[in-house]
Amino acid sequence: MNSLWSVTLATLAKDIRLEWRSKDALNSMLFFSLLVVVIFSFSFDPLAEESRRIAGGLIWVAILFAAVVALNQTWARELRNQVLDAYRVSPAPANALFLAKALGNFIFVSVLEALMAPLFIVFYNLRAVGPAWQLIPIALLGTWALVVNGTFFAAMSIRTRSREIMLPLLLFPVSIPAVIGMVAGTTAILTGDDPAHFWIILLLTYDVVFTTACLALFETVLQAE
Amino acid sequence: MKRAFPILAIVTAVLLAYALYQALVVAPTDAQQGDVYRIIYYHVPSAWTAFLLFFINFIASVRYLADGKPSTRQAAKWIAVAVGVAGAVAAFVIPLPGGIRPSAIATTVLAIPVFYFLLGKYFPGEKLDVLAVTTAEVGVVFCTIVLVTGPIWARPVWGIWWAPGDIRLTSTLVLWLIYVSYLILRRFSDSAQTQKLAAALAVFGALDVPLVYFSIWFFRTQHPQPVIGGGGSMDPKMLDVLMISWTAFLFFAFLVCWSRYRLEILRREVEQAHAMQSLSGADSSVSISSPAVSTRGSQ
Amino acid sequence: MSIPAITVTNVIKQFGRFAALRGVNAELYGGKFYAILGDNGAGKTTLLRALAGLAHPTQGTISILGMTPQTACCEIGYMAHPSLLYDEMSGMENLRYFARLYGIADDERCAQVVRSVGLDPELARPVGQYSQGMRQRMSLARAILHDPKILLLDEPFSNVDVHSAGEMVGLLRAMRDSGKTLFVVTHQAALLQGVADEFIWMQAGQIVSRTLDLPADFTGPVAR
Amino acid sequence: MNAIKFLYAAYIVTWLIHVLYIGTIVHRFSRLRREMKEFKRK
Repeated sequence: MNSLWSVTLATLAKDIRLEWRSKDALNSMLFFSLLVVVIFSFSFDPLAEESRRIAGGLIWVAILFAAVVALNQTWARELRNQVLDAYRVSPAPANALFLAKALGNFIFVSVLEALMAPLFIVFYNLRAVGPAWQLIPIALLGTWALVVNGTFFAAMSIRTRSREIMLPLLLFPVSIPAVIGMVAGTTAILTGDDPAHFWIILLLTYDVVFTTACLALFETVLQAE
Repeated sequence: MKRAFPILAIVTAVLLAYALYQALVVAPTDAQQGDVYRIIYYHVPSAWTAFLLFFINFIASVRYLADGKPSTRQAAKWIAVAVGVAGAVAAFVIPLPGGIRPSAIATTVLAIPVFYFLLGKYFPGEKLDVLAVTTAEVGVVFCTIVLVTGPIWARPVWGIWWAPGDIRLTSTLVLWLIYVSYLILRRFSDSAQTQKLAAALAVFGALDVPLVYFSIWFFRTQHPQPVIGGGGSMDPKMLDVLMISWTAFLFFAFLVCWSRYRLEILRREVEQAHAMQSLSGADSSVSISSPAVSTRGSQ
Repeated sequence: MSIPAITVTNVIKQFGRFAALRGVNAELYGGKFYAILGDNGAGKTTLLRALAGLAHPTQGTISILGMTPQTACCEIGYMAHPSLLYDEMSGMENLRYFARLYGIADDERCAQVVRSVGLDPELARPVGQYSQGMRQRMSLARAILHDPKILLLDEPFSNVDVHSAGEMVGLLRAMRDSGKTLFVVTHQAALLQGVADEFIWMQAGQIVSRTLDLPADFTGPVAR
Repeated sequence: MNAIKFLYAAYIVTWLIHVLYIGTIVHRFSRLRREMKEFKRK
């Protein structure tokens, strides 16, 4: 078991080091997220009363699109020199690679969220009527729900012809319950008129179910040739 | 075997005609909605048929994945049985929200091991994947019908084309999206790897269904909206007509699946023939001036 | 050495309608140096990938040291056309990472392997800026990092200058002498004259002939 | 009572979709059978 974690950490450390070394991917994604937020603020008038009610939906749809663009880059580095083959030939477990990539993406998308959320709060001068601390579990569980499936489907779509469009096509339908959970949970807290417990439980269930499914099936997808 | 198809086709035609007659003439007129409610006799059976087909696709995909690796073959059998039994018990123990009858959940979950062993026996190896493709495609056709007849029914009765609050219709939409992405994935990846990838996606799709249902159900309790077909119990006579209609639809779906299944088998034979042709083609081509064949690999 | 290290029994590999391997049969023995020759599209690379466990045969079976290619992965060293290295990391960083995949922790092993392919471990430049020859050597270093019994090398000498190609051939010969089995796909058959124990000719997805050495007047279309 | 129009529309659309789909199956069948015949001749 420890070999799995040591390989996971080694792969994660390698990814973070590479990301830190050439920060171009991170900077371009941060700027992309900023663009998404600004465009949203123009298309949905921040001053109108309804905008405050749908702000929960706006934030998460914006994050969803930024995340998909980021997730498309998950395997870019491995594909450049077919480094995946080197990994597949080694005795290292496939799930270690998956966990490392998923955690890497989780950190990456969380950084994007850390930029986008404050911007939304500023543009829409949001104030949580309900218990604001519950936004944290919703954000964490929701991001993991997108990232774990996104990493899995990104690995699946590198085996198909038109790679960039395949990921959203596979990811969005399956992620609908998670998106509903995030949006409804966030809106419930922002407007404060409903409890958000159910949505947190839903997101937790979603994460458990799909993390297990990903770990069970990643080997099949990685070695499918 | 060959003669069975036309006979079955005739039987299905008769059944469909009879169901149409029942739906339009025999079934009583609904008190509030008048005659337009008769859309239910096409809308609901199509949905049930689609769910059945997607269920078969899910079980076939799980079985295909489990049989792929010898290590998981035995384990999967026991898991299927365990899921069936545990699910059936849980259905009655856990208080089910959303007005779902425990018996419905129990039968569905019990069907998992039953179908698991049935499909394994009658559709060995490669056939499982052919069945998965067939049920997915025909399921999407029936699902499309549900998503088209739904709004056609909602418009005259509630004045709205799309009722987002209706759990069943919205869940069917999400199911439709999942299986369309399944079919797109099959089209976009070349044949060797498609089967495993598609099977994995089918498992994901199926795991998603309960979560979709409950997320929309809870969303609806927070924002109550009209529900197509009403929640209440139906007049028994109407229920009989519904069952007749569903039986006819099942026969029809079986026929369409059978022909799509045979089509897929033929497609794979042609694919194989192409490959074999390139195999045999190799012998006839001019061989390069490779040196004379020498002794086999020396010890 | 009676049992073969690698046994390939009528392997067919289909990509859609095109059959890359069309019924390959071979028995390869431990401690031997096999050179695989053939035109482009003869299926050399596909066979190599199948032996490495990266491509599952549509039909037929492959057994390596009595196991399936996937389970025998600790004993397989694989080198391909692409470098299989991260361009942004230096050679040593790459090896340190891949060593971790094989559970090797000490740097000394990485440095020693880098020196054995004639490169300087202290070279900090990222692999992306290496010359093609250096990149191939580092790729070879990655393939032999965990001291595998079987080496599957896909054109290790292509665009490498004659001098360093000679050195690499010497290195591979030393490995063969130390008991490893080598399976080298190449277009420069002349380089392996007198080194390889057997030349295997492939054409249109099949092994057409196996010779102990190159014919004397060998100027066939294969050698450059 | 234009509501009846919606009833007939729903029924007709249902069969339209089914016939369309069966049409594609028949079309693909004939194309593949023709291809198979070519192989038999070769």
